Amino acid sequence: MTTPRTPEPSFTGDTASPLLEVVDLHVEFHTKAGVAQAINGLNVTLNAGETLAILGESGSGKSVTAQTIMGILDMPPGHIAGGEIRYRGEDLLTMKPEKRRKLRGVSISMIFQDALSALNPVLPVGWQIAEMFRVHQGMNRKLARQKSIAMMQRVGIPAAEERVGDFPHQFSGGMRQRIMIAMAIALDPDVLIADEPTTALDVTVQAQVMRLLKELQVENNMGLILITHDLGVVADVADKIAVMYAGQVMEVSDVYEIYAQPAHPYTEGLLNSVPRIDGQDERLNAISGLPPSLTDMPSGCPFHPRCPYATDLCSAERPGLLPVVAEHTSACHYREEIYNGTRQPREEAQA
Amino acid sequence: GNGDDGNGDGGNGTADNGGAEAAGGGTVSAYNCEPQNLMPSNSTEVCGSWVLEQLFTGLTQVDYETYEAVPGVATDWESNEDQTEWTFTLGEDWTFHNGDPIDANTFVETFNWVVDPDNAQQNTSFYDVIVGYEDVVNGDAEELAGVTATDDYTLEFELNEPFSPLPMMLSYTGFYPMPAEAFEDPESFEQAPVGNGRYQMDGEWEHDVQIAVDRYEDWPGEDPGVPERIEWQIYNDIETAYLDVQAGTLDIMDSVPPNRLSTMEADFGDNQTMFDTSSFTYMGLPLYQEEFQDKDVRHALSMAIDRQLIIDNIFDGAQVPAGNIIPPMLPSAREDACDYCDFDPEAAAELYEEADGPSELTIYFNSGAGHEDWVEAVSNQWQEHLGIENISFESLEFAQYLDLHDNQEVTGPFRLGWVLSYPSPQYAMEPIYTTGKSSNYADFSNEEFDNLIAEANAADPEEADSIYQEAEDILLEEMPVIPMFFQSQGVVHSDRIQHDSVQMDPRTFLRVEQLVVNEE
Amino acid sequence: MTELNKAHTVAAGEPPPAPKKAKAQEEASLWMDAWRSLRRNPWFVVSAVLLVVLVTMALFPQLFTDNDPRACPLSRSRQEPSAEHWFGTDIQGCDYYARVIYGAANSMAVGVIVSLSVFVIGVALGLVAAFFGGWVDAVLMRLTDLVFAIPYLLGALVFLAVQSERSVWDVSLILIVFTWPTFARLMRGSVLAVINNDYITAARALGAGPLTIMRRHILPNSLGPVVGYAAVFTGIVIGAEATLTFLGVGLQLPAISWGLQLDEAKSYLQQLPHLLTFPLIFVALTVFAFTSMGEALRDALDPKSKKR
Amino acid sequence: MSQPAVDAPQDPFADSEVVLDVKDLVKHFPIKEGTVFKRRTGAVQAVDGVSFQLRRGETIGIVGESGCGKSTVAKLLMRLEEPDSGSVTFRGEDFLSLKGEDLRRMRRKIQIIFQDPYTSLNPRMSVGDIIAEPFKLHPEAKPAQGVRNRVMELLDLVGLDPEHINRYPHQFSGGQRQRIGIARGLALNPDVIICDEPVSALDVSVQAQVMNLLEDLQQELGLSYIFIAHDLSVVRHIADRVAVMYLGKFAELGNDDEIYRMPSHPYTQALLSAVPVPDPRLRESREEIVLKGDPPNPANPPSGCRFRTRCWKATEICVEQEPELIVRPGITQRSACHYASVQAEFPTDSS
Amino acid sequence: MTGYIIRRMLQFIPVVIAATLIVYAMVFLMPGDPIRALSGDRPMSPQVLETLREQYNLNDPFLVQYAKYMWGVFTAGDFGTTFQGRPVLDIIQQGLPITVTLALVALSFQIVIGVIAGVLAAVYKDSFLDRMVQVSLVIVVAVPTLAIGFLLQLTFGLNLEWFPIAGTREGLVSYVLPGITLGAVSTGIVARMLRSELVEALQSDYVRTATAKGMRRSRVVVRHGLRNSLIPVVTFLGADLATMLGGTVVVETIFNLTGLGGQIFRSIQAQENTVVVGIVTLFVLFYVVLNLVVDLLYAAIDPRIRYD
Ligand SMILES: Nc1ncnc2c1ncn2[C@@H]1O[C@H](COP(=O)(O)OP(=O)(O)OP(=O)(O)O)[C@@H](O)[C@H]1O
Ligand SMILES: Nc1ncnc2c1ncn2[C@@H]1O[C@H](COP(=O)(O)OP(=O)(O)OP(=O)(O)O)[C@@H](O)[C@H]1O
Ligand SMILES: [Mg+2]
Ligand SMILES: [Mg+2]
Repeated sequence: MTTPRTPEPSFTGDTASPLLEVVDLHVEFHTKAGVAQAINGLNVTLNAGETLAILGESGSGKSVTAQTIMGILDMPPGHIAGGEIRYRGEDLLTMKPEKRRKLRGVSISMIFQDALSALNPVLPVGWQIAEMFRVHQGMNRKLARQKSIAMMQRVGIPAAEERVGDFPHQFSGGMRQRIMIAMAIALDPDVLIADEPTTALDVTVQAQVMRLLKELQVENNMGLILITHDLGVVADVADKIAVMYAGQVMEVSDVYEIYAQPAHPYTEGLLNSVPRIDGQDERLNAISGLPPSLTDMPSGCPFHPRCPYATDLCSAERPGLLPVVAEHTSACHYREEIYNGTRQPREEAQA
Repeated sequence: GNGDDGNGDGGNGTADNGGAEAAGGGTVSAYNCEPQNLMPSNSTEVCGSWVLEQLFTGLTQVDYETYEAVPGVATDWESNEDQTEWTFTLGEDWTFHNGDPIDANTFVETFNWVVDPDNAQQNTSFYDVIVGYEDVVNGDAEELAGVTATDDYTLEFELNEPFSPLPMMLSYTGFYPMPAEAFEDPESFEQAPVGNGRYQMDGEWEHDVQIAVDRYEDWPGEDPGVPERIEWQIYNDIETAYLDVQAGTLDIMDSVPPNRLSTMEADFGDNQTMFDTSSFTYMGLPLYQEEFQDKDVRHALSMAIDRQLIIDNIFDGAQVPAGNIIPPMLPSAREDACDYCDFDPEAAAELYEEADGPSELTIYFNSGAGHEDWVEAVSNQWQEHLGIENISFESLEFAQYLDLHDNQEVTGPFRLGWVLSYPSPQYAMEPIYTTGKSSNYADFSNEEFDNLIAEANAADPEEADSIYQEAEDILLEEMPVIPMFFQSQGVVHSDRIQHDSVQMDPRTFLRVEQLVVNEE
Repeated sequence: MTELNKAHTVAAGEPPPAPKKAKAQEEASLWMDAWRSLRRNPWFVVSAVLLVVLVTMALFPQLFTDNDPRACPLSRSRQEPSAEHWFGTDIQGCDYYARVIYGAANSMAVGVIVSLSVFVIGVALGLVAAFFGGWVDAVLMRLTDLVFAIPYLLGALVFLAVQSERSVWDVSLILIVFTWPTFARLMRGSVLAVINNDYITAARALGAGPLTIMRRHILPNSLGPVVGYAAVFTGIVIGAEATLTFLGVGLQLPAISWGLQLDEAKSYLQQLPHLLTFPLIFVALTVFAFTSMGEALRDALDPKSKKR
Repeated sequence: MSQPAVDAPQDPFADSEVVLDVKDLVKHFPIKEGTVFKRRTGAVQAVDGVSFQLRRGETIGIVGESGCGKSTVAKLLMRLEEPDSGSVTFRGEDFLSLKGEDLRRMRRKIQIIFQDPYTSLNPRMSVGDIIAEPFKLHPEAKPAQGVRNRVMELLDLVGLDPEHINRYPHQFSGGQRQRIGIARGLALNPDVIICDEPVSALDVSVQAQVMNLLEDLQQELGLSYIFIAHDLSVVRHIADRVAVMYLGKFAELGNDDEIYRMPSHPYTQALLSAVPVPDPRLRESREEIVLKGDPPNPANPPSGCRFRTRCWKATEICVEQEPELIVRPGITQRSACHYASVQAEFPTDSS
Repeated sequence: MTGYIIRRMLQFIPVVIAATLIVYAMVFLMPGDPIRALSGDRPMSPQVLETLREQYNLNDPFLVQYAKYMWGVFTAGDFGTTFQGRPVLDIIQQGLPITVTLALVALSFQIVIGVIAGVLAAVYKDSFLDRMVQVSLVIVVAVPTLAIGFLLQLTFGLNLEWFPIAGTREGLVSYVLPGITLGAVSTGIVARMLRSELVEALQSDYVRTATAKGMRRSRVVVRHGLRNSLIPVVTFLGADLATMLGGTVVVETIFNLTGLGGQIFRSIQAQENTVVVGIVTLFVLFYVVLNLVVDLLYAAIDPRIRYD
């Protein structure tokens, strides 16, 4: 037996501050057509043991946010134009690269949205999981393999022992996603960013995976950022919800509140679009219109061109993320009226 | 003929075995190229003959001071009046390295084996002066009628025609005696030839790597080899060998690359020297083509070449401009025998104009042998001085090159060379210029010349030289080939070799058996 | 699509925007995008300019020198560079500057003809072999083995037998015949690496035939290594041409080419270094131009690596 | 949309033309071990005897455990994998024996939307080229208004900014890429579209928009869909019939009401019980059937009924006899369970 | 898989037949008489010529010659002898170890230096170092091999005395300089090729994943990026090894090694059919195996590449 290398010391920061805090983050992409402002002053806070669900329009910058937190944004074309990302009070963006590297995978870990391209096609999945143990914990080859089989079993891969040596392309979409999950939770991170972790999973497996994440959360007081479109899952597991639109957070609230009383028209629209399992076959309610072009952001509230309640104020002034009631904030000029359900849509916006 | 011992090597005090023991001995590593073969009767090139020269001793040897034949296995020889019958008396204590004794019969057997067409030995054609050659070659006879052993140590030759250079010719590699085992299995024989020379093989011939020989202590000749052992290192590339001598890995090399001659002195200081050789380079002219049948054209072409300029600038002085056909080191060679070999551009231009020489030329040479540069220089001079506008080159692999000659398809001046297998003016001329001879690529035919050569061959050696010179005059006047250069050879050696002991001969170049190794 | 458009029109809040923007949008394809980004790549511009100069030199050497490259008085042989002879003179006494300038034509021609041809042949055969696999692959690949096995000197010598005058084209042909297999194998390798991608499957699902798949999907994604090698290969060919000449099967002497100059200079490395230096600079510049260009092209064809 | 009353068990599509007739489709993937000298050590029975008929204008939803072979069925139907046995008939023509031009022609009629939107888009083609490709391949289908206009229109339809026509796939978010794939699948107006999780990465609003679009097209052009998804609400919303798949076989096949309201197969029941409901207040009150044990190894499936190792009803007969997919007493749909019964109706949404 | 390998090995047979036949025919077609050339300027007597021609079957029609030769090869393992009577097998036995050692040394050099340089150039893309790699390649391509070898001999052999100038007396050490000379150009190509491939691979999502896993940059590049960029490099090295075997003439000559490259070259010039065909047969066998190895390496590098 080789004595395992001393594990890399886990990061000890300011325990009083929130686990993870994103402050006024700005991210841009340089494209031919101009500068695309993917993230425009994003603020979120994650506490230990908390599950923060990030919902939002497809293309609203959820994955970019996750990548920026992980420090794996492609630069160029990406570019962090401003803001801070604080992990236990310390800014990740100005941290020494080597120190930051040691946080990755160990303290802050991520499940990628696309499992197939995120897995190395030429390495066996078992190897890819085992790498976590081998590099960060100095575990030997055999032991790491055992551990990775255990991880695969944990995420419900059948016949894990036989399939550790298989390559990503030999797995189904959902199985790959579970491999990603196994890899991300291998070292019991403090913060787990899960970017649509269960899109390719059937509901039973999804439930199993969510239970697993919950367990970890309880065990390690892990903070979980869950990026998903599945409002069912969110309802099931989230403590707090942030709704994103066009690179900004539109509404942040406790999970119970937001389903019952959204305080932002976009959230309202989202909730209206959900198909029901008791499925009446009526048309689904989509929010009309297109999201704004990131290279050419509208003035004022980015949602105003599609908002049924919009007024001139909305196109003139960008609303701040302000409280509606305690712990429930919204970036809408008319948040209170919407919260209370008293605001009437504009005439012409009623389809 | 004469039995003049002629071994007047007064200049070389080291040759005395036993006398100057201090200087003798040691191992010399010398440059060599990979021999085609190590079968005396089959060896035609320099790499092989250099080795064979040490492994074998023929009936005669050559004294390179006087260019006369001196005793080898034969102690004495004489001929009849018209040089057609020769008697050689052999020394009695000669043996092969394996102990087999050598007598007159050894030679008879060797010669019969060599000419036997079944054995396909390349040097066979040297035997064509001996009576019965044709019959053997054509399969009509088993043995050469013209070679007989009258007793154990007397060998008689009967020749088809008078041939005074015979003793000289017999020094040639193709006439070395061979033991019986050579005839039984020639292929394995040449991996480790058993001869009767100053040195004997140590182990087999390591192809492309080396050939090692040790001094044969029982050699009965006059001046045995000085080094105890000679190792020829085989190189593909002379540049590399040169570097190795510079580095001291190799003791000596005798063919310094031409482009190195200018740096030779800087690289080696006193450890270098130059020697003249018999290696003759000429520009042949296909007389079977109409344009070249006018000898004025040939003269003009010759006079338009500034040989010295080419030698200075392309060969770094490593050639001697050829003003004759007989190599300068032979006693019969003369200076200024040639009227048309001196550079005279005006006369050349005029002559060429008058003779209406061709306005387009193709120059032929064999590729990959380093002839490009000087041929190009010649072409430039012809262009410049004779106003020939269009000169192109045809460079071919040697085999294909010879093919063109055989089929008389050459249409312009061609490069060829000639090295003396034995140092006789006869050999410098007869094979190349007499009517119908196989090396007569120019297709030259001149009755007067043919007669003069025959006359010289029949004459007493004392008179022969002047007749050969007359023959040479005809060549220089008729100019079937434009003499270009005689090659000089650079020799470089490491500090291990005593500089004074470095000696050359014009045929096999460095006399490696004379080298003295400095004590370490 | 009545209801749909209605629904959509409402959703979009204005008449269908597509046609409006169609005019405004410049049509883009990978190749056009590549061209656009190439134009802005300084390395590309530099190498393009360099190539233009070299090609001009090959086509109109008179523009660069008044000296006759074939005026070679031996009396001024081996001169060092001087005001009169910028590059000195060579063994024959020719003005080396003029020689080098005039050498461009043959060298560039052989270099470009050969690399272009083997590129095309190699890409086509490698693509076909990898795409169809099975016996097609086996036959083509064994063919490459075969060509590898035949010594090219032998081929060249035999070719010579049926050829009396040798032009640039003949020399190129010999080189092409014996060098395409490397390209074919290189291409085959990168196609094999690409062919298992899902987008190829997707194209098949769309009903794309083999040709279309190869041309539109495989080619742009697998060309990189071959392009890179072809660029370098140009330089290798320029040298190889000289070898042939010295075996008597290359360009007919007294041809002028960089390869021949380099070859001649080899013997005088220490004595006359300028003989090596000047043609070498030109060959190096050519290779540099081609490789930079190849690389710029490769960069341009990779949407992800696009610098802005 | 007009649909017959929910209770009527008869097939509303009984009279429509059968577009796709699938019989006994089987696909086993060999498992190999070793890097260079691979030995075949077994076979993953990815699809093992699947039969169904798809009629004109109909949508069949396929749900099931991750890795049970749904994508493989899709690929087999597209002839992207060659089946080991079985037959696929498209409009009376044997699809599996088609070659060359005939196959190409047929492919115009059947389109697929791939599960993985990352790898199925050529990274070196602009979005415009990707969506225009179908027209290039089938010039006879060139739209009257010009390819480029049509491409922009398609982009707009799936909710993407037509201005992004010149962008490359990597410049899009996951959901945006998925929509590129959808736009490509729709381009040719095919007869059948096989959608492999087409909306998994979309936010609910865009998802609603896309589903409305699919339904509208179906209405208008009589399209048939095979709709693979994990989101059971989505499937219920769009599908006319639903197939529940487990380990390479159909466990149950019936119309959406039968499956959702009267599931007869224990696996279906477990699946439905695990569906998360988008209402946080129901979190604690939901009764989820948690399947015991690990998922079986598809390379070595259990004898008899493949679900028996995790089934609470399993008995001897389930071990010995493989249940056929037939209509069983007491139910109207076809079910592959010896003990098929509508044990409990799934609780409908409480709202 | 075993079946695949066997099938591949069987393909050796037609290639060998084709290669030997073609090579035999080519030597046959070469102009000039090999026997004539043996004796240089001084012609042999016609009878000797005749005997030799008889001995080497040179008077037979081509196919009879070929058949006689192949019959000897297959029935008695008799590869014939040279015109000097040296058995061809003997020549092969002597040359093969040298050629193989030389090629392997060159290959190792290419792999080690090429890969290191390529990786560094990719990681520090567009840096000074990256450009240096490019410039080195350009120079190495432009300088004739012979000059490279000579400079190495001069510097490391003569002046520094680190390595022997020529020969094989000092074992593996003797192969260092020739190996570098032989591998120089390809090393540059490998570096460049790898650099471009790696740059592309480093942009992929799985490399990003590796970074997110907290791997060191070096590990990300080497373990995750490198492997995905190896296919063209492996292909190139395979093809290069093939060309290297037959193309070592220059290096063998200047470093005085007695490998097969120089041998086949000289044998072609001497039109020694037996030697040429013997060596070619050996080469074909080697190429077939080599390419099989390359193909298997593909499968090992990229598991998505399958052969059945
Ligand atoms: N390389 C890039 N160049 C230009 N724009 C980019 C680039 N990468 C991402 N974007 C843009 O940034 C925006 C945010 O993308 P992101 O991937 O974060 O979306 P998302 O919220 O994760 O969406 P989804 O739910 O669809 O995954 C998108 O509109 C996308 O088009
Ligand atoms: N190329 C392959 N080689 C080996 N096994 C494969 C291959 N492709 C798929 N499989 C296996 O076949 C089974 C079915 O895969 P498939 O992709 O059809 O599942 P799926 O139902 O689509 O799952 P998901 O919902 O997770 O996408 C899985 O066990 C998978 O590992
Ligand atoms: Mg995303
Ligand atoms: Mg799937």
